[in-house]
Amino acid sequence: MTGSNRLSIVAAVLVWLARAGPVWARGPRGPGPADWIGIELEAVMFYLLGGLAAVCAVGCVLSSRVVRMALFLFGALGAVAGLYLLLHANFLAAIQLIVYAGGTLVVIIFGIMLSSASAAARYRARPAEKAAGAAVGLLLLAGLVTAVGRIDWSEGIAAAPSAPTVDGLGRALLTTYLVPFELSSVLLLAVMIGAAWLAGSGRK
Amino acid sequence: MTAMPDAMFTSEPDLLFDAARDGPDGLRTEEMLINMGPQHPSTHGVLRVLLRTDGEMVVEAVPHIGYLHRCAEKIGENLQPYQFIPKTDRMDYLAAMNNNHVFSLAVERLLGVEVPERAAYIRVIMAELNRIASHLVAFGTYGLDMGAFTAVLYAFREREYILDLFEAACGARLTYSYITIGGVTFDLPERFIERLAEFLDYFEPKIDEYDRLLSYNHIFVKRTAGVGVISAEDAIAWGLTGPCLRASGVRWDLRRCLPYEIYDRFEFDIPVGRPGGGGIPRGVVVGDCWNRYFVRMQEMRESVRILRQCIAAIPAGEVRAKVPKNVRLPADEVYFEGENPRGQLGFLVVGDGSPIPWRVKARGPCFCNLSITSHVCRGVLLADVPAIIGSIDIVLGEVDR
Amino acid sequence: MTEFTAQDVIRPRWSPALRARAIRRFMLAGLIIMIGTGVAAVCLEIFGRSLSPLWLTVGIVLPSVLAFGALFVVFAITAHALLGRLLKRLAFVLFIGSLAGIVLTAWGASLLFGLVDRIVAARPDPIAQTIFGGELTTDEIVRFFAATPEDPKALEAPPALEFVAYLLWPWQFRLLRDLVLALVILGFVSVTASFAIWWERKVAGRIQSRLGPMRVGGWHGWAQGIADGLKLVQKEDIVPGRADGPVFRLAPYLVFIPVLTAFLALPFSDRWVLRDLEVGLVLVLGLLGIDVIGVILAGWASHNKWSMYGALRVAAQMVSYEIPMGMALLLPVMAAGTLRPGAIGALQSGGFHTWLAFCSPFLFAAAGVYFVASLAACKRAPFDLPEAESELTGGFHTEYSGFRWAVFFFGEYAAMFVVCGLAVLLFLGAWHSPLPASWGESLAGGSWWQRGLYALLFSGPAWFIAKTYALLFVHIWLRWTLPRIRIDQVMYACVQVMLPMTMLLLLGQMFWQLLVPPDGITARAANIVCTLAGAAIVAAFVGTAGWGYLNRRRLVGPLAVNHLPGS
Amino acid sequence: MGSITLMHYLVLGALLFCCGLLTMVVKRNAVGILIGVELVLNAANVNLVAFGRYRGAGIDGQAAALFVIVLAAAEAAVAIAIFMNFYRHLTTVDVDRGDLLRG
Repeated sequence: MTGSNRLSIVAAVLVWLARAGPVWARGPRGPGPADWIGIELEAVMFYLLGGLAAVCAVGCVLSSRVVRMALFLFGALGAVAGLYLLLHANFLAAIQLIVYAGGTLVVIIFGIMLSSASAAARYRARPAEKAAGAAVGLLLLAGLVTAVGRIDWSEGIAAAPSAPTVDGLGRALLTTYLVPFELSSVLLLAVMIGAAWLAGSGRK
Repeated sequence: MTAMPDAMFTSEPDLLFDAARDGPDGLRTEEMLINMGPQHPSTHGVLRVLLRTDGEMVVEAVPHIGYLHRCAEKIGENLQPYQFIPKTDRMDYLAAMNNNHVFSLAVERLLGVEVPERAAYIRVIMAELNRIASHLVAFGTYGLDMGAFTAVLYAFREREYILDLFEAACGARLTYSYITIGGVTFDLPERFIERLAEFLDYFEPKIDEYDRLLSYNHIFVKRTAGVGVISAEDAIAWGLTGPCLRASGVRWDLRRCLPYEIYDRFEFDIPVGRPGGGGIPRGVVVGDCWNRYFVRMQEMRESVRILRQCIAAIPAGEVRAKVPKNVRLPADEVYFEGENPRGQLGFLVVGDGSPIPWRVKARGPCFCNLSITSHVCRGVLLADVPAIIGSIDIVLGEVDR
Repeated sequence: MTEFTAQDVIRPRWSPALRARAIRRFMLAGLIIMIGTGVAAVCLEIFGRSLSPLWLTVGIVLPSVLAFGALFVVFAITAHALLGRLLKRLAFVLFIGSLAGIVLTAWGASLLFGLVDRIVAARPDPIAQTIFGGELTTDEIVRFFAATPEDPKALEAPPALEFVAYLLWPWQFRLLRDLVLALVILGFVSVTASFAIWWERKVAGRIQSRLGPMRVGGWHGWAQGIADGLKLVQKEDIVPGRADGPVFRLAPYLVFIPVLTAFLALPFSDRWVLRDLEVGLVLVLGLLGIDVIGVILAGWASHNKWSMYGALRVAAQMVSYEIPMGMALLLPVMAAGTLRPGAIGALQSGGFHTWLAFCSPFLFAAAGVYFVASLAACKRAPFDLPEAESELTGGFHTEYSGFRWAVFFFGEYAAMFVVCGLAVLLFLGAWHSPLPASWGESLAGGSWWQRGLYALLFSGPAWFIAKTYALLFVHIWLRWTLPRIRIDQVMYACVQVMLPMTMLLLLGQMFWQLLVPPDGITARAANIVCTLAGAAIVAAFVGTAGWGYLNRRRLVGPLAVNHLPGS
Repeated sequence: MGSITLMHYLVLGALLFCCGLLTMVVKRNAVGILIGVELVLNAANVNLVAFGRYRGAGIDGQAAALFVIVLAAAEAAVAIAIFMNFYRHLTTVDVDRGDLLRG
């Protein structure tokens, strides 16, 4: 008996084990797993990332320590970056990570440095205040969701743009959006000078 | 640590806890109290430095000592002098030979004992070898304080060989009790002088290697030049001795200025701190950390010079004067100071006619040198504190005694 | 009330009682999973659902594997003494086997992917791959193999082929592919970290004229990294009493996971890359920025003033050095005109002189600036202020111990690999050898050994990894040579030296690209000069290192050599 | 593109917006208020990008979002500078204490 024969017998036994009996019988293909599960990566990822963003946003409202709040903010921003990826805005996702990683960092630092002493006088809300806040927030949310839900968004859905976003974005910034682009650079310069002056205005 | 004395700080004694004050740019900042030590890598033992910091700036640094206090002086008043010699080993345990030497000399002056010629040479050899070993440790650990990890391994590699020589002479590698009252305990073993010469030939080029590795390293110079400057007046006023004093530009070395033993027979220079330029890196100021470090490097070369002269001139003969074990100390007092690697070690021995001294008092160089820490560590950066403490080169065994 | 004795403190944690309990639990788990599998099989039978391979995998095969795994653990615990001896003897074999396994897994997986892709492409109506929605059936796979152009009737497939079809079927799902590749990357990072730990200690030893680890594993202590890891995993995980527990526990993962994710876009060669994203470079930079947040939170949550210092230092340092680092990265991006790592790498295939660092003097300088900035971004000496031992007693990780501390260091070594990999990718020819790839074109499409030769000689992941490790060596070398810089000097060097320098370089490169024609005499001369300078640096480095190694005994000196064991 | 529609993103954006707004209202720490503002801006960004993708606006949504990110960075820089001044005067960043109406 040759080696390959022996191998094929072993394989056959394995296949038979895997397909023995009526259950394993190869019938006509029933509803496939894809149809049965009925969800795709996009939906799974949306619910995962959106859920993370929502939880983190709620955490921002509820936590009382600044550093925790900044951590929640970072979680929400990271989740939103993931959502940008889902929306095929790759460049925006990467920029979100870079800018907000640095931004959150600075917020954490200032949170630590500016509120260490006043943390002793931490504000404790009364239950009534909490309830009022929650009610206002929920009302606002309900209103917004109703407003969004009233409009039928299904019309006019365009084909997914598959053009490379970095290229397109770069071209758009230097053509269509040239004026805002330049304005924003001027704004950044002004902000830099202004912030430096404000922060150093106590200097004698 | 429960109750901190009010007099802990020289300024604002009532502010024991984090205190707000106006910073240099008008922003009200909060100071932080932070304990450097007693368990800290760069306090070289169990020193605790209480820092009051304003961000990275150190507003005030107060050393707290005493974690290693072992009543050495009190023990000295209950033992005969030759019994006390092992206790001197444990004071500055990196320079035990020098401690033995100074205490023996003090007691010999009290008793009026004359040391044989060969014993005097052996003593100088041991003292200078131990000076090199001690400076090697200072060099290596200073590298560690600065974040250069390699220097310490090189330093300990060479120090091992010195310890081998000591081991051959007396059987111990750290606490020797080799130099004793009236001379040394044993004569030198066979081939000791040859091995010593071999070591010196090997060691001298290594100092250039250390200079290339660390002394003239750009980052190292940037970290130490102009940091922790001690003026000559301050150094004298605070009682600094040894390399710390010489780095401030004061040419004071007891081996030359008040020669003891046979130091007047040797030719050697007293290295002092020098300003930048002419081979010295730019930015270096007399009395800064770099000079304190570099004076030690040069002293190693000088010690090698002395050792070579010793090898050339060592005579044969007795190694120990006849001193009876139960000798009665005369009712007199003697204070003797010798030049140790870290500065002047002084012993006050008072006899009252009995074999046990009435009073033994040590003047430790590390203790006095350390006292200037709080004066220098004012308004420096946090990273400069290890640089300054390391450059003062303390051994807590002697600070606390 | 029982008396508390010293025995309670020093009692080994692996006591017989514990052992018996572990055996019981694992047996129980295995049995429960087995019963669950049986019930699942019966349920499927009752409901008459025909069994697709996915259900077979998820419902029957995976639980069976789990159950057998649990039972194997029971066996391992029971035969612990025997296995321990075996493991010790087979350690080297296992390690090499795992290395080979990682490579083979990646290679085999890509082979399988390619096969499945071919089958999918051969369909009359090609389908898009989705996560769950593969529409390929096993029949199609069988038919693909059985049907040759000459013999299209061969539908009666031999059973072995059907088995192969079942094996191939799952690979049409991207989720599975990504999972396998993620495992490969995790394995690679683990091997890199454990190798780098050993290597760092060996290099440190050589630099300090000692031997370094020599015991664990036999040959030159090769298993030291693994042993360190095992030790750290076994140590107690301490959370300080007044620390912010959740944040303290989270922080190491915030350091490690972003760096691991950065491997997503890091190409090891034109084909060995998980996702060749068009924004790959920006993404890697962003991910490297995130691990700073983990470090800061670690320092803050430790409730230790030294850790706090470390955290604030790391914040200042990272925020500053990310700017020169990112701007230095912009130069090759400008030269290449793309952010896609694969495209940048493909540009540099024409040999040593086409590597981007040698294309213009500005790029040459930018390579140096980037390397210094990347040292700072990895918190490596001489920029290791956040964890400065002699000042901050360890800085942000003072309070960490055991596994979490190990995670920090895995993250650090992985980050070192990523920044060095970026330098190699952007400046030093990515995965190409110094020889022009065009010389080996005839090999590239040949048989398997010709392709292997091509990968070894001209371009392949081996070159990328080798060059990255060469830069990693420079990181290690600097760490054991240079003293540490002070915080004000760090900030000065960044804000007043490197930032203006990178701005000027950026400006210069811009004008260079605008004004200097790429085939003109200036460009060629600059290329030649930079290439020669680069070659001189490499030659000087290799020459010095080789000379030092050959003369190591004489350089150390006779006395120290006589002290070495065996001399 | 399957089950996830523009509606989903808009609802998520609304949620983020509400949380951001609540954070701004509830917190008395100035840094907390800044965090709320960032959340609100991000909610807007999610909507912009989602509209850009689902309503065929092409690259416009992303460009607008990019400008929002730039503005958010600028706003944070100025805000933190103001907080520093605030802290300098009042030794706190509790905004309820900032009712002096003088320098």
